[in-house]
Amino acid sequence: MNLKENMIRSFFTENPVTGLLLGLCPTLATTTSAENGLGMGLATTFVLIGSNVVISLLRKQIPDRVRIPAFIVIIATFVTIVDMGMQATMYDLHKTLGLFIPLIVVNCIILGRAEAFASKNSIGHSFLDGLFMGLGFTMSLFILGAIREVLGSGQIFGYALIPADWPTILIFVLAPGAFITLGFMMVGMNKISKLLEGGN
Amino acid sequence: MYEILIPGLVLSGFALVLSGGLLYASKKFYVYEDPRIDAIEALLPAANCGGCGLAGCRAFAEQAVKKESLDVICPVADAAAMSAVAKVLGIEASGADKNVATLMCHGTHENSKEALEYAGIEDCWAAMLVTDSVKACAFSCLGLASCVRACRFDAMKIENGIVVIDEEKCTGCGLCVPACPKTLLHMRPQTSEVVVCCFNTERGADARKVCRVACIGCMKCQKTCAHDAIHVNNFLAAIDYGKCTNCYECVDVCPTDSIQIKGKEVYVASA
Amino acid sequence: MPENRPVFVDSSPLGRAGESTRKIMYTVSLTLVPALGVSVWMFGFEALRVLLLAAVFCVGIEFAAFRFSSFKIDSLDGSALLTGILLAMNLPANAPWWLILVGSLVAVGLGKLVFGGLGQNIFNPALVARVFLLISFPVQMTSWLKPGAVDGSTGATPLGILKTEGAGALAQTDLLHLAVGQMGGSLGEVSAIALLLGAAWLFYKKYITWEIPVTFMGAVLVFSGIFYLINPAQYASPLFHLFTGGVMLGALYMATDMVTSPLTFKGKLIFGIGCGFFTALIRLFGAYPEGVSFAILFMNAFVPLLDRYFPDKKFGVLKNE
Amino acid sequence: MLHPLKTFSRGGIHPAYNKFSADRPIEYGTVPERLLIAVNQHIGRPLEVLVKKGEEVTRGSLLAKSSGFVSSNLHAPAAGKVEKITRFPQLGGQIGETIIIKTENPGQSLKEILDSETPQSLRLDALEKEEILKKINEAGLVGMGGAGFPTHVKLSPPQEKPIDHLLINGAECEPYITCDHRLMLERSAELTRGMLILQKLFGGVPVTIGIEDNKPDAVKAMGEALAGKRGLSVAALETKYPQGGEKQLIKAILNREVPSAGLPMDVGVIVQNVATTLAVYEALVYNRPLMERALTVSGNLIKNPGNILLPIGTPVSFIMNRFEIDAARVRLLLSGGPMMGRASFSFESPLTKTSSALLFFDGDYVHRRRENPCIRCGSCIDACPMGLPVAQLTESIKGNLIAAHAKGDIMDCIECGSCTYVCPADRRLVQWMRVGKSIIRREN
Repeated sequence: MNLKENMIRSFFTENPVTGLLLGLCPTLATTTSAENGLGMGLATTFVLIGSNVVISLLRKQIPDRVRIPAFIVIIATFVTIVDMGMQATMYDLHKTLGLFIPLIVVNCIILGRAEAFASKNSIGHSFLDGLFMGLGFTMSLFILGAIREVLGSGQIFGYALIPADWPTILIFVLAPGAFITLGFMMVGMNKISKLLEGGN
Repeated sequence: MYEILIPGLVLSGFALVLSGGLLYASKKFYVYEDPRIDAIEALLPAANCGGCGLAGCRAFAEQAVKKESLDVICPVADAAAMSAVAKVLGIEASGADKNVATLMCHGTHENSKEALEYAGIEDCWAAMLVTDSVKACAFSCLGLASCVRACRFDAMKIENGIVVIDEEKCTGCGLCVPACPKTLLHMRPQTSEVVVCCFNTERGADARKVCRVACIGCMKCQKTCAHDAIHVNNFLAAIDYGKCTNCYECVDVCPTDSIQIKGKEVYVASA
Repeated sequence: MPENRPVFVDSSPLGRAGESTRKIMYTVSLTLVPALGVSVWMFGFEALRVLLLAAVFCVGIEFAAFRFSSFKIDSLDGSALLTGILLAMNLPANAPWWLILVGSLVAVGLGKLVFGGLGQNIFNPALVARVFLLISFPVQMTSWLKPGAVDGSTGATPLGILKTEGAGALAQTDLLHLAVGQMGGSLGEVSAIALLLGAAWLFYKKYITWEIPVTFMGAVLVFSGIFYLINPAQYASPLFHLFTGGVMLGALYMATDMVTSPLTFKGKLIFGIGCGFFTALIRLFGAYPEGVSFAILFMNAFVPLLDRYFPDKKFGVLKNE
Repeated sequence: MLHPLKTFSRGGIHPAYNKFSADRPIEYGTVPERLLIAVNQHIGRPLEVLVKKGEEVTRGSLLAKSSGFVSSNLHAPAAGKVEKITRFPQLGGQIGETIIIKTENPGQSLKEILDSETPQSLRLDALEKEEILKKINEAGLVGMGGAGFPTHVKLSPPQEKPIDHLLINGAECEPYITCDHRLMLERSAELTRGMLILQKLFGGVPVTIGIEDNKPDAVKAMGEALAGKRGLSVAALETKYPQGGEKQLIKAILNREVPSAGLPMDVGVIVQNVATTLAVYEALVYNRPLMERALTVSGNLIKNPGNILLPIGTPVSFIMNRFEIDAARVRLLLSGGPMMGRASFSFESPLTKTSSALLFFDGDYVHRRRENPCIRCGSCIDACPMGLPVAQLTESIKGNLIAAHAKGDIMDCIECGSCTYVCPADRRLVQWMRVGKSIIRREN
């Protein structure tokens, strides 16, 4: 599998959020703004890369029957590192994301890639898979967060785009807005995926 | 230092005890499983999305092996992966003995004029409930796509009033054969290229009246064939694929072009 | 065979009763005219403006959607017009144009087309839009023109007064005034009598049946009545609840929407009771003064289940089987 | 009427009845030049053809023999010579084996033939049950209302299903068709005797003839004919389609519901058509096999609609000549009524034992609108006399996802077509139900 195909796959056709619909809990809960989405995405990316590499490294050693507990231990380790690291360096963001950082442990996308890819492929490939999948995830969360922030509060990264007395569509910062936006994002991503597949 | 050492030691201890438990469980509860289940699971996308209606990829593999068929397909995997799965199951015989679906009709709009105005439901069985004869020829392919809907591999489509089969995509699963109310579909070895594209058992003159490429039972092919592979019964020629050598002699002598050469290249050229 | 043949083949029956989707949609739209007339009488030109904008936006959006996509459905079958009128009836008379535009987009786009168009939607499109707008723009959606006010002054709906000031503040309201429509509210909420008049024609044409309206209103009466009997000082009378807000509009036009209501007899009864119960619940104890739209949307979600688990009695199936 | 008319409890529709030929007496037809006799005109096992090409046949000679219990003999309606036996388009739209007979005396009036046949004296109390059934079987009687189920089978219920009531179906709820109406008017005495024979068959159980009240003259005529006959009665029914459906008729007259997937005999009832009852009378009194039938010729293309008695096997073109129908204008030829009848594609197709009407329509009558999305209005469910959730069932059939529990429902459909008739979205509901039935039958 070449690099370009791999990228297209991770970003569009098999994008964790819009293609596979994995990891929806943090996706819906933390994307009230572009910044939150970006932060959550990058934290997940880090865990994804780390766990993919380590699991790929140990794939011959871990017996097939006990792979799940082993994967979880590895993933939990990286999540703890991210949690501590963010607490130390980005305290505000850490506070807004709250519980959702530790919850990365049970994010389907990470265990999913470990199971579907890292446990079967070489370290290099697993690293790239983790990187691209993580970036695909980040991209989706960022777009989702940005749309919701613009529509719901008229801002992007905290900078006001419209005059303060203009009304904003409040529903987009609430939970229903997340579902609605995700739905339309999936429409768009599917369309792009179709175009890309047709173009190949 | 103790802060990390103690949980480490505790965890290691747990790991030892629990892995002993796992070891015991794996011996005690060992069940033989068909190795094909693992083989198929490895071919699936491992997304465990449940899109097939079953509880994950493993369940899909188990059912496929149990039923020895692919009546449920994975909506995520591509056609190549599914035919690989079919290969594991032994449904699709690869290479030389691959069977493909074949239509025994060439009643396109030009060849067999539509005699009636059928305004009913777009489904061959529905049309058959109304009349035996939507086209002039009562044996003709109706072109209402019941077989196309039965095909799981996107290998069929309706073109110019009859169904056209993509023999590359066809896996030989045979699901389309019972879907045809006119029993116009059958399976033939892909290597056998000569096909009688007609199912009309009427007398030659009557058959000719309703379709330009009908088999009129003139016996020319039977007389020409040097391999005893083609016989006319009931005013209709039938090929014994076991004996046919693809010499194309019968194709050349057929006065109505009802004997045709099937295969991708030829079809594209004539389309 | 001879030259002439009867060439048309189709399976029976060959005749039709002569009803059509278009006819139903336009008839329902027409029966809303009396209620709209009262609104125009109460709120003046503003009401007409809201109505026209909503109708034009909804039909235009649906037309554009079909024009620029692969959908092959009759865009002028009247369903978009009906959605537009019902949306207008759910808006305050002083709704700004952009509010109506957003509402139309949500109603036709999010409420209907994303589900696959007419007949496929789970929720009533006009109500989806109303709730969307209510949550997104609470200020604009709850500033009501005072009936008969020419100066554009705004006031609260009777239900709003009830929520903020309690039942005591309603002492001087006259039920007759409420029934005729002399109160603040969205276009379709004002006149109960005009709505009943229009719905009578629908009953006559059998486009709606008695089950849902009767059980809906009955449930509102019963549940609000129980609390009125317990403490008339704190809770408003059941008739007050019946004639204010969207109960009439909801029970006669929204809950009876063919697409989003149950098909079976028992299903309709449960649907109506559920709508009434949740309406009363939200009005009496919820944060919002009005609960009709939430109640109907909530019950809409149960429609497939109701249809499935409360089927009609079939011919030849005994009860104890 | 003081008391409300009897009818079935739910569903039903009121189509335009268009009974133009109600006041036209049944004419006697003539023998056509060629008779094309479809071999299989009944439900059940296919027949065994007895004649060969070139063979001479006389009126009443056996052309094809039943090959089992659920099967029904076939006789030649006129003398002639077998020209050929071939596959030929039938009135139902199908193509089937057909015996073509070149008749000896074309143009001979049926009245002449029928008058020459003399009745034998029949003493009811001397008749044995087996003898009646044997005669009915030999005469090749089938249900003449449209289904074509062999009559002797229907009249031989198993021991464990006692019959306590017989119904004669004179509802004739299909639009246009008037032949049973005319039979009840013109031959009420013979019909009464037919009913007495059937009554005798089941040991004197009550026999009721149900007639829709849009035929008050028939109600009156039958009432007069049945007066004084013990156990025989008339029931006037509300005019509502499908009043003539077996299950609906039983519900209307006796208030009994035939169980789902059951037969009328499960509630102790057997229903016979008016024409069939008359054929029973003729089979016993004249020893006459089923060789001709009365039918209605009507439609929107016809200037003088009427009812006519014709030999079975008469081609449609012969009738068109007689009724002066311009073949060039006919776009749709229906055999049976517009609600349940079948379209045919050839003017040469012959009449069968079950052809109760031939209707000729031009292009204006043809309904070509495409299916629109279902708006869940529930009209189909309200109209369904069987109480089926038609909208949901057809969706599951369309998606090829027939749930196991829905199969019984689909098979319960009586294909009356009320649902399609009322659907505002022009959905072909009953047509899909038929597809669903064919899928389920294929699976079994």
